[in-house]
Amino acid sequence: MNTNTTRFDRRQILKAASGLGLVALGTSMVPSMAFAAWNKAAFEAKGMSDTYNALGAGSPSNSNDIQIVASDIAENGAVVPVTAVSKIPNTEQISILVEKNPSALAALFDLTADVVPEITTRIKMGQTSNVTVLVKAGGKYYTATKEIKVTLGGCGG
Amino acid sequence: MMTFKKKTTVVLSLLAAMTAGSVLAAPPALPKDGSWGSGAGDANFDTMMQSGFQSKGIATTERLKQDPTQKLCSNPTTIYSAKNTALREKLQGENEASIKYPSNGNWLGNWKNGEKIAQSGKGLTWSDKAGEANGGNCYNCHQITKEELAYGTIGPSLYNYGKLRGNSEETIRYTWGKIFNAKATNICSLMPRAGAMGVLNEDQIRDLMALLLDPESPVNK
Amino acid sequence: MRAPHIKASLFVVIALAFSVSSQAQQDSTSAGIEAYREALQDGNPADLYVDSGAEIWKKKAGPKEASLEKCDLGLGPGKVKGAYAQLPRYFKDTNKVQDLESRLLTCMEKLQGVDTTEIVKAAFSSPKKADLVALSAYISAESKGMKVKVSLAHPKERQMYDLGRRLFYYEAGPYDFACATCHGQDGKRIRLQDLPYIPSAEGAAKGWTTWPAYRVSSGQMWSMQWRINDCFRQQRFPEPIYASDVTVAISSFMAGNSNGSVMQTPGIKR
Amino acid sequence: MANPMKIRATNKDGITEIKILMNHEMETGQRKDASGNLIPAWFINEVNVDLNGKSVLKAEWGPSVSKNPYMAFKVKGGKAGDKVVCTWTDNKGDKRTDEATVS
Repeated sequence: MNTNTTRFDRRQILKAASGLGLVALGTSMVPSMAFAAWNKAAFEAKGMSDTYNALGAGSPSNSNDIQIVASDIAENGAVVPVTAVSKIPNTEQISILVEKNPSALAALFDLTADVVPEITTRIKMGQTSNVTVLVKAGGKYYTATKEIKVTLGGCGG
Repeated sequence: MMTFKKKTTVVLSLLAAMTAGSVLAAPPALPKDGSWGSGAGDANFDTMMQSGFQSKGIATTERLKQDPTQKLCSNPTTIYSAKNTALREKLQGENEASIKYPSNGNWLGNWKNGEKIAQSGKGLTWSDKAGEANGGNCYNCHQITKEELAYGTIGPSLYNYGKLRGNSEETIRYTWGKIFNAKATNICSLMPRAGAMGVLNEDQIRDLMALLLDPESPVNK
Repeated sequence: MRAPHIKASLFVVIALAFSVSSQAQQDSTSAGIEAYREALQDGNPADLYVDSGAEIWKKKAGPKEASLEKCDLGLGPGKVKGAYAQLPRYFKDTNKVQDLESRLLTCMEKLQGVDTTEIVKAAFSSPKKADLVALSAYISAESKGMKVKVSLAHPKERQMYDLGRRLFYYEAGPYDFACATCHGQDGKRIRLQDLPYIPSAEGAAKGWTTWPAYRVSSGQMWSMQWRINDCFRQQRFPEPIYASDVTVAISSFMAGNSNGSVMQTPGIKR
Repeated sequence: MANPMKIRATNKDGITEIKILMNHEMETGQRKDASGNLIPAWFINEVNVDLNGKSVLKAEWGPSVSKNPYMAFKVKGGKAGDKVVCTWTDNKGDKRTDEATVS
């Protein structure tokens, strides 16, 4: 019916992944247009540490003051609702990263002091993966991580 | 004490009624005689079916023609009625006779291939192409390995199938027959007749057999 | 004599132990999926189609340069509020029982002078059907929160319901599938999707009152006709013709069964 | 031209909740069309939200934000009648601005 895959069938996985547009080609197809703010390097970085570097986050430390509100299982990887909550004082930026996506960084939010540090959005996930919320507060970076399982849906036709 | 109990029961059943949503009126019941209502007799129904479908890709309107088993199983009121006893036995015999056991004496193939076949729900829709291998659709209805969480529950769990049943000749033969033509043992089984209808070939059935019965298969771990 | 007995009870114990743990696993999976569906409810992209459908309703189109605003969906010309909750229904002017989409085709022909042949033939994802899909989002939203009230009083309405019920049980094709194969029992699921038991009022309501819906898997808005079309595809049947009696009959069966339940349209689905 | 967004903004107890649904394909650049050609990437990459003429939130997105993006957040302050303005820009340079009134 849609992006049904088998964990054993590579051809099907690739097919499904390309359905979501998440094969390992990265973002090479992105037309390079100059944007004042958009952090191209961070959005094209592969893997977590390269992404942290591109964001200037170095090696962020774990924090219990960050919560990731999301279901443990997503019925479809094309739309995974995630709410990122930071209880760290002076939170100025919240980013959402998906470790196993071709480019880890999905979204980044710069908050003014008036914004409650609690952002809801929806992201794509190519497969079951750790999802990390990276918070910048008072110039320092902190993270929290949660695994979200992506399951198969439909009758697989 | 009695009154309290009574009250609780009333409240509980009220709650149950509310959560079950039984405030809704029951839909019209099917006629007990096996008919479909005065406007839905054979002539009207056939007209609707013939004018309402079109061939698309490999799914032609030929597929609407029922074989006697499909016809029997299309009326829930009369499947098990006494007047159909002889017909049921006859059709079950025909389905049993359709089973072809392995031509080369090999019953078990490769469980890894079997897992792929069990996962795949592809095949025989109008968006599939002729000649492509069909999937088994097994996970749509059965739990099979423990690792796959996305399994259906229309059929029984097959996890530990071989571990629980062993692999006597009888079990092996029964399992083959079930995959090949489930209607040989249960005339209106909901399971497709994978072998008899040509959905899966002999090699594919062997691989599914291995998935269920091979001690090395994750099903039996 | 003794050994087989012990063996048998051991088997029962193992089977029981297994079914308990399997049940627990199934429950935690279901809970996760439930949380996922809950999170989807807020911010349904179907709302974007509701807005564009409302525009299309008012837009002049076709050889007659007319809008659909005078279209009679059963409550009188131009009355949209609550109309969807009472469809399908019998229409005197066409002498037919029509669902929303077959009725919209009638209005396009009569009011706008549009030849709908190509629209009927077009694929659901084609721009030719896009207007109907958006209109179904808009019109169904105008019945949100209202109770399904589908009449089976007219002989043709009752006939359509009965034909739909017969079709529901009709088994054919290479997989021996009928609608009833998957939707004929309560409490079952396919993969992780719960399967509503359509012959019951509650089951029919689960399906009928939540379509049309936005499907996150495809990122598409699906009308009821589209949903039904894809059911028959999965059933390995030939294709039901758009707006044919086959599609209206199965809708009449679902809608008639879900009378009294509350419309939650447009929905959002996996 | 891009289709309109849907913005809902409500104030309760001095907190303004803003929910925005955008109309966009969010094409990743890695999918193939029916004839096997790559569909070029096309996604919103910058978002700005103003409350009463003052920018309160800026977002940068990649192509793995879902199709028809949704975003919800809360702002301290604001009141009924205030204006919320959202602007997005995509990687093709297309732009869309919509506004709503806080209720």
